Amino acid sequence: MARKISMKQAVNEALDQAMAADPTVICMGEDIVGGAGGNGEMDAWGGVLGVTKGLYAKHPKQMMDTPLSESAYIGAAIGAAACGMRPVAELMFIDFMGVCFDQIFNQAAKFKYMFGGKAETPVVIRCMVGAGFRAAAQHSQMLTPLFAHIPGLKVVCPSNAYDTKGLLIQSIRDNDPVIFCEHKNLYAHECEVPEASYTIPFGEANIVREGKHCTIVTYGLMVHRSLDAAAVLAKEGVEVEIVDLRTLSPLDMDTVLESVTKTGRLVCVDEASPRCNIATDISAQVCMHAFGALKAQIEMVTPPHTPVPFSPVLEDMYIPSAAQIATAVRKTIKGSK
Amino acid sequence: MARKISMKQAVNEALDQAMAADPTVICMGEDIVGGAGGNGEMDAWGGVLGVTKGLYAKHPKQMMDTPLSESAYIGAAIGAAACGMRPVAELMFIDFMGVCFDQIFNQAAKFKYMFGGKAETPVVIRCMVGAGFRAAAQHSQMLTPLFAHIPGLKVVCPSNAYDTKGLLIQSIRDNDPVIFCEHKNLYAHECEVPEASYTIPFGEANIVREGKHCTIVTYGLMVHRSLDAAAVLAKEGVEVEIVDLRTLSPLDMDTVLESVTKTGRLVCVDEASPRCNIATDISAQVCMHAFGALKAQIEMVTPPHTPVPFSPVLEDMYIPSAAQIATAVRKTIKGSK
Amino acid sequence: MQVQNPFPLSRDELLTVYRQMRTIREFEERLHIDFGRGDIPGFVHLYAGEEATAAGIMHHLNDGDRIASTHRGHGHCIAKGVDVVGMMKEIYGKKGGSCNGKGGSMHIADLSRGMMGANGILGAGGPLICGAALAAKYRNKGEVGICFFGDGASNQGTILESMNLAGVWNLPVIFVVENNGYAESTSRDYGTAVDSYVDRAAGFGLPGVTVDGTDFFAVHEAAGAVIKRAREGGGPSLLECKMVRYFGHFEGDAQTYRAPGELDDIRANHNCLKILGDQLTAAGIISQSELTKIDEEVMVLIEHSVKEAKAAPFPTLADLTTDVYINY
Amino acid sequence: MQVQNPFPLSRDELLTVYRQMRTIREFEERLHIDFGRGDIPGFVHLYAGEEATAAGIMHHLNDGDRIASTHRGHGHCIAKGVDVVGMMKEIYGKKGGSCNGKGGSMHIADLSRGMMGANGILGAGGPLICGAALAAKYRNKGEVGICFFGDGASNQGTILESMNLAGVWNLPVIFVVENNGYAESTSRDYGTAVDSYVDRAAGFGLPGVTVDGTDFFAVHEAAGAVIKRAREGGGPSLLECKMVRYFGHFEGDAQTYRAPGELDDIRANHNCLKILGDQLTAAGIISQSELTKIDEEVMVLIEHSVKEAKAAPFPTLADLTTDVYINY
Ligand SMILES: Cc1ncc(C[n+]2csc(CCOP(=O)(O)OP(=O)(O)O)c2C)c(N)n1
Ligand SMILES: Cc1ncc(C[n+]2csc(CCOP(=O)(O)OP(=O)(O)O)c2C)c(N)n1
Ligand SMILES: [Mg+2]
Ligand SMILES: [Mg+2]
Repeated sequence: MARKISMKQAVNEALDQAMAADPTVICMGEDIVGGAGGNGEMDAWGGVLGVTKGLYAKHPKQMMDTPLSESAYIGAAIGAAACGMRPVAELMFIDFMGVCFDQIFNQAAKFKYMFGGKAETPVVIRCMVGAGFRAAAQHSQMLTPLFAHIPGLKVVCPSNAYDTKGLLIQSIRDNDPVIFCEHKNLYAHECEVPEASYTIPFGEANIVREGKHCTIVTYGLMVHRSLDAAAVLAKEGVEVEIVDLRTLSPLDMDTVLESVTKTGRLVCVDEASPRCNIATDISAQVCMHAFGALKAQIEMVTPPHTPVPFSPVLEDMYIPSAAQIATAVRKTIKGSK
Repeated sequence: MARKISMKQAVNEALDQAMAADPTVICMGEDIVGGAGGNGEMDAWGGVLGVTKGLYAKHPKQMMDTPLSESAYIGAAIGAAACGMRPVAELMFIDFMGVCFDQIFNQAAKFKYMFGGKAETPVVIRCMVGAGFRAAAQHSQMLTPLFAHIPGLKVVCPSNAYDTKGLLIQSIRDNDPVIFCEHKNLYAHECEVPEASYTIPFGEANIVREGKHCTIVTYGLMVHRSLDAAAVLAKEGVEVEIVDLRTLSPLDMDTVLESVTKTGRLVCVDEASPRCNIATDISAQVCMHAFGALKAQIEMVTPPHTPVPFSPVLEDMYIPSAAQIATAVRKTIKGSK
Repeated sequence: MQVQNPFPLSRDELLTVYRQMRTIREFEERLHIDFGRGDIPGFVHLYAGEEATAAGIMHHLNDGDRIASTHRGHGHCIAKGVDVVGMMKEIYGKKGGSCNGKGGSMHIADLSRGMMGANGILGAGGPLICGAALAAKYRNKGEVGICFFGDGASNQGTILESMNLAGVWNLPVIFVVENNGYAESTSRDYGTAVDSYVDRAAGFGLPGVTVDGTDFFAVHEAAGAVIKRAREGGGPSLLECKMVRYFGHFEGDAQTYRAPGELDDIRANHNCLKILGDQLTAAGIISQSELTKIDEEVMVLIEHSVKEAKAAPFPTLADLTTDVYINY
Repeated sequence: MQVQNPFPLSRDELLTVYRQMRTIREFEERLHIDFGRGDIPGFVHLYAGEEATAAGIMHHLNDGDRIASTHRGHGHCIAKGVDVVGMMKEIYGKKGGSCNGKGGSMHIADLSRGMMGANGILGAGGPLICGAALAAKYRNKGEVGICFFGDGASNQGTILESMNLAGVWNLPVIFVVENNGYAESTSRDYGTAVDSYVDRAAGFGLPGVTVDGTDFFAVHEAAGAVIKRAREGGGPSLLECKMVRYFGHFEGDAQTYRAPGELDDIRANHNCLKILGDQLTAAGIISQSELTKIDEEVMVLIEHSVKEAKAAPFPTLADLTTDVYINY
């Protein structure tokens, strides 16, 4: 498996293989094909950043452009899922969830429970997340905690191309509604990815670096910032263990607790706003279930409690940095009971 | 101040006094007057549970019924706020946020920041929260964490009539957007409330019971469940201190940290779903900022990670009980480093 | 002497329709009484008075056709073939109810009958039914989707977006406005800025038609045409059914927003069941005694359903945390 | 010899309008170049080609009149009187920008000029402008609100709900559809199920009118009528302006979805600035050299704004956490 592809290509390949394998898999979204109704090229866009480019040519019946009506088409994906299809709907930016959240959290997420178990809603909602694109306050949010909060939803946020492909295929095969979060600043990131179709199970975190002095729990882009911090810390003799959650719901607390039991220290890194986020979630669960193992306070590294600023200099300060993560690790290492 | 009124009356009185004091205060919502356009009585409803009944007669120009279009009228309240009014919009149940969340979290919450400080949006969004009304999965949610997560919003959730009146008047006078959460199962709850207008500042938690063995941090209906638990525990010789947060954003962490420093133990009680909620938020912050003071693990008491069930017997099991809270306190008291 | 049947339905079908409408009526009248007694928890929105619309539309449908219902869903459920005893158990919050007690009145669903759920969120059925219709298009068996919504909900963005989406994708969907003149206590004329739903439909390129929703045959005919059109690939349309609601918005509503005498007039002159009964007996193809016999049988069924519901066990702690995910 | 002015604007006003449109054009052409050079961060949506609409409408407005803009907001800003240097600084992410660098191209606002913000969320301006118009109604000074949105955004629930709300509350709002034929790469005809926005408006009880949005005088006249109506309490209406977009959806878009030759035709035959210039010179009231002089002055202004923007300091860490709340 020497072939390297980008996370963007991994998404494309996963969709391609899933559609080829199962005709009930259909993709829908704004300009995911492009050029509809016009006199120029069809497949003119392949999504706003070209992620789905080329899929229309291969699966013309399974690729649908939509009007600019997220409530209607995300809801339609959900309704179709309840009627035997396996739709993959693209919500271009997760920031747009505010115009269609009801369909996701009150409908898709609750059907099975409200209907006494007699419903399946195998829908996937793909969306771009995260800051660093100079896209300002309404196109740069993480918002994963809002979805992880909701019982009935599954939430996935991969950090690399390999996980992306395996988790996206799993999301499509999964019978529950899945929010699949793609970090726009990781699309170009490459790694080795098998050509054949494969899945990665939900609820299995990945230890991307082993270490014994402190555990970092994180996901998405922050995995890479944490790796950078770990490299700096290693030079200081501090060996950090990094847990990449991969799926935020379900959550692999076993791996987290095991790691913290080993290292005795924890830093939670989250690109989401600080209040009620994934970092507080992990911290709280560790403090409840592995308090005895903790040698010092748990540190959290998050952006400040502000919207995402536009100006590149401000945005760079907004996003948690490797330096901030390293500082947090040093702090908990200095801390004690 | 011997007069006792219910929380429902407290809301009504606060709105009444605020409208009387300031003609830019306007209320809007579905059937908050009632009978509009018909040939029967005007003011026929006063809101779905009669909370605003009678206000139309006193302030006919400041009370507006709306079409069933939450995005449009909640957004209109926000737009009017940006243009010099002080609207109080009612989102009947917080569960309906999914059809209008964009206006709240991408517009109202972000104007000031996105516009470089040059905007004020003094809007209040009142909504009913919480379970126990046999209203099932789409009319019983707490959802406070979803709003507390968002920078730019303030979130209030009072536990009694006195706080309700003072905090609602403060919300209306406040220059930032406020989500004002009224627990529907507390509407009938009575306490002494001054007749004159008064305000309670944001970010000041209330110690509703003093104690030295363990701190409970909570809000809304759970304050009362916690008090019940405390009464039981007191008989066992366990003196619990209960912190009623009152405002969830801003958060009075000083009071929380002080209390935990005194008692050394913490139980966070939240009626919201367990993942990324207010309980995890408080736990995590305490574990970061007062770890040294902790004598044992922090316990959290929340509903299970499920939608709210309809059946009364299930719903009663769903909502955290005094017994569950007492058990959590006993657990942390037995716990140690 | 053989009487000529002037109706587009056979005698048996007519009896079935009458029975269905009577079942809805008795179901609701009984809930009204039992709610008043404090037997029934939660919010309950009754469909009584509106039966002809549910029956007139659903007569054209099979289990493969999907409907998205509203908060006022009992009538849709019964007309779509959902089991009445299961429904009653559900409303009582019991095990063995349509949703095992987890959903209640506002969330009764039976996907096996094509009933995609009552819904506590106004307008939420619009997008969902577009999805059902899209799936039908892929299956290509001529199935359709029906989206019910009230005059109030007609102003929800979800419904409006869905009309456009259905047009863009040429989906086999019928948007049925159940116009009972009120949204809660607010008059339709206050909340909806346009007089005619046919104009509203035209704003999305959809053909629209308005009928008297208390006249079973009027609804049946109009629905038949738009459903046929949709089955044949002709695309979406809108059907406005003008109707009356007998009880309050929900149980407990004193209806003071109605004009004096309004309710009496409704019950006396706009009783869709009486209208149908009169049509059938006047045509001479069904006798009053046959109808009375059905009425009695329905009473027995409803009484039975209440007994069953009361006797059924409540769900238990073990049920609280199941059915959230298929696996987690 | 005194030439008769055949236009409804004075000579001075006409010069101002031309200058405004030229300013928008040069602002956008310059951003196009500078974006290509890598000088400008983020998503940038250019208004070039659509100037006559912004200018034709805004000529009727004062600072007390509010507008809600879109992601493609530069033209609205300039026509509403927002400072061009402040805008350029903002787009460069600099201190002293309209939003102190915190908003960027998609969020330029200036409430003091009645500009309620460009908006990154399609359709979000609909509800907001209803609120502005409601506030205007309370102030009772005849102020109006204008909601701009694209043909694509015309299918957002927020816009649709807002049309109904404006009708119900009889608000002084004009809904302006900027129909440039495309939403991103998708043709208007694919995404919008109705042919005419006048029909769409009628679906909400609103009068509607369609004009050639590249003809300043056509826009000016139509806008004048609906704005006057709104000021006088006549309520909301819809104005569709048919127009063309010169550049891609955003900078970086290769526009392969256009038919071959389409862009050439647009620039040659649908250039609203050239159309206006020709109308003015043909009428003989303004000479080509006067226009050229304005063109040159505008070039100087834009060059100046870019210099200022490049020279301005970036915000600092202290700015990161201010302006979230008024107090917290
Ligand atoms: C999004 C949303 N907003 C508000 C409500 C509260 N609500 C429930 S029913 C109702 C009135 C509905 O009126 P209409 O659509 O005419 O249906 P009807 O009750 O007359 O059958 C309202 C406002 C809701 N359930 N969902
Ligand atoms: C709610 C929402 N959905 C999608 C987008 C992404 N988006 C930005 S502009 C655009 C196309 C808008 O087309 P139109 O309304 O015609 O305006 P134009 O760009 O042609 O001026 C899209 C889909 C968005 N910003 N907001
Ligand atoms: Mg109604
Ligand atoms: Mg367009």
